[in-house]
Amino acid sequence: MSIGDSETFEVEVKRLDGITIIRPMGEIDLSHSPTLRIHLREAYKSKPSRLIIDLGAVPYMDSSGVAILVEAMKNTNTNGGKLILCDLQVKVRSIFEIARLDTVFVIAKNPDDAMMK
Amino acid sequence: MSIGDSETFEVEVKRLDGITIIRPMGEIDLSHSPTLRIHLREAYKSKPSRLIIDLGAVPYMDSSGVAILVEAMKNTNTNGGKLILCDLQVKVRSIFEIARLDTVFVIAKNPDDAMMK
Amino acid sequence: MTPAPGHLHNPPDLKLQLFSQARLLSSTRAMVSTISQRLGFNEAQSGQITLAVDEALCNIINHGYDRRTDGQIWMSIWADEGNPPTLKIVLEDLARQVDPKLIRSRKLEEIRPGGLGVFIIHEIMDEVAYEQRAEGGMRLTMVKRLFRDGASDCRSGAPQQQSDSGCHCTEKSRAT
Amino acid sequence: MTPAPGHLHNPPDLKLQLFSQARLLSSTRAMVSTISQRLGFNEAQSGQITLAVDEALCNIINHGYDRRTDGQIWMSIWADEGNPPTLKIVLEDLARQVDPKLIRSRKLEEIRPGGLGVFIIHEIMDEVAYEQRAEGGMRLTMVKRLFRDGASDCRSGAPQQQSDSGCHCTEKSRAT
Ligand SMILES: Nc1ncnc2c1ncn2[C@@H]1O[C@H](COP(=O)(O)OP(=O)(O)O)[C@@H](O)[C@H]1O
Ligand SMILES: Nc1ncnc2c1ncn2[C@@H]1O[C@H](COP(=O)(O)OP(=O)(O)O)[C@@H](O)[C@H]1O
Repeated sequence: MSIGDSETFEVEVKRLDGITIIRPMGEIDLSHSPTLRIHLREAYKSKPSRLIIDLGAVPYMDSSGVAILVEAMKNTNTNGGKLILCDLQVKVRSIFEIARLDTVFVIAKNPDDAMMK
Repeated sequence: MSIGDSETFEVEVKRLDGITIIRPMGEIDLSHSPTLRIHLREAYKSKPSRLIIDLGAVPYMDSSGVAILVEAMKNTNTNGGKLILCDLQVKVRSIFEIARLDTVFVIAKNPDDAMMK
Repeated sequence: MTPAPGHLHNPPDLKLQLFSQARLLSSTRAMVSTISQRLGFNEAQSGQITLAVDEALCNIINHGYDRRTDGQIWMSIWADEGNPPTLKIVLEDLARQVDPKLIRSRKLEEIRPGGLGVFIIHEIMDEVAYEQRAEGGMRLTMVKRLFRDGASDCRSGAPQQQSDSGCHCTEKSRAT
Repeated sequence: MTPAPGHLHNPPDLKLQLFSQARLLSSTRAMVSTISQRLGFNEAQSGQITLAVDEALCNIINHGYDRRTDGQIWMSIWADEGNPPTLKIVLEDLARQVDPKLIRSRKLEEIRPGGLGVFIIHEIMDEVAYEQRAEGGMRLTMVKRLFRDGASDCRSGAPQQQSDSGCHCTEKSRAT
């Protein structure tokens, strides 16, 4: 589904032995990125060894979303953890490519794959 | 897929022993309904015993589209034929319901079903 | 028409100016659909709101401007997040002025092409009011409120209150 | 900037006035996405155009109006069906006036949050020009042409011509 199909934004958080999986659902734009930021800060404060961000339900992201993911990656790394993005939809992959960040982030196909990386 | 996913409009026509199947693809609004009308006029002029209109690839229809279908139904009936709509998407079904036309048209689930009705 | 909630007297949240061209309708629908969903209307409801606005725009193009493509249309949108969340959409033009009483749908029982647009607009919207603008042209004000209990589904037993009364200003009463 | 095709001097096909509010961005994106696809851009291309416009609007909200929610923004859209089909989008505001030379992205090599919006706009659009409006506020003009042979994909070997030059008016040359 694409722009206009749903206008809600929610974030699902799961934790299991040092691994945190965050699943935002909805468009990550200027109006929704502050909500994601709160969840991500919460997440890397608990110093997970692996912080997986499942973007399978994110049809759109702008640079405010990317900024928050860069911040989360830096902070996770500082704590000795690893941040992994997975299941990027076409438009979301596109912004990472344009910003030359597709090689900076660890990007996995799906959550299972992200557990292995 | 919903509004905004594709902006093209095409019509596919198939004929087999007195049966004509018309498959419009795209939104049937004021800008596209004239194109559909041309195809439908062509179709009922050849006096098919059954004129099936497959709406499976039509995410949206306004009353200009409904008007053309009413016209086509009347003309098909006059020629002794039968007009059958099939595979209506939710939003398209909604306009037939609002206009109380869901009981006036013969509506089938899918093209196979429409062959039987 | 009852006075609109406070917010609705402010300048609109979105104001779109467009030409009377069918090719611009899909972009306009996309905007209306998205703001409706943003306000909390579900996909079916926002689809209906979008249809009503589309029908009103088609009428301005077809009847107001006689299919001329250089007519101007203004669409103002207020998306009020109050209780109930309320969407107000006003369409204005510089087209032919007609007596609002003449803007009415045909009887639904006669099955014939056309004559459904105005009926659809009244069925979907909670308030519909046509008026002549002092500056020339027409103004159509449409209001839709969001009732989460499903009372907002205009289809369920809605009377055909508009089909042959020609009433040009309707407010539906409903249980909240 | 080269003179725009004839049509583009006419009034815009669509002109949207909105407040500097993040909640209105999705409706604006829906409109831009739909008009782009109507002009023939494919889904990926229209997604990129929408992103560029969104980034420009975010910058007006964040930097121009310092996140105030009562600022006004105007978006004018010309959808020229000529050859090549050309989309021109102009954003205007009454926000802080800045030297266009100061609207520049950071170096991409420093990986840090923020500083990507202006780079993305230049990467996606064929022409990007910031200027101060005589009436106050800023004007950003963006042009994107549709090349059906795929030459319009700005990603393929596009030079990082903007990343540290701070150039405020770029026209990409490309093979047609
Ligand atoms: N914006 C308008 N300006 C002038 N007349 C209008 C307008 N909208 C509707 N009407 C009148 O109301 C009638 C009913 O409109 P409608 O129900 O949409 O059916 P149709 O457009 O198929 O005739 C129209 O035929 C027209 O006479
Ligand atoms: N509309 C604008 N008004 C004023 N300054 C702007 C505007 N757009 C961009 N800028 C300036 O350009 C810089 C780069 O913008 P951008 O690349 O979008 O990154 P960010 O917004 O994350 O800082 C901004 O920090 C700001 O100083």
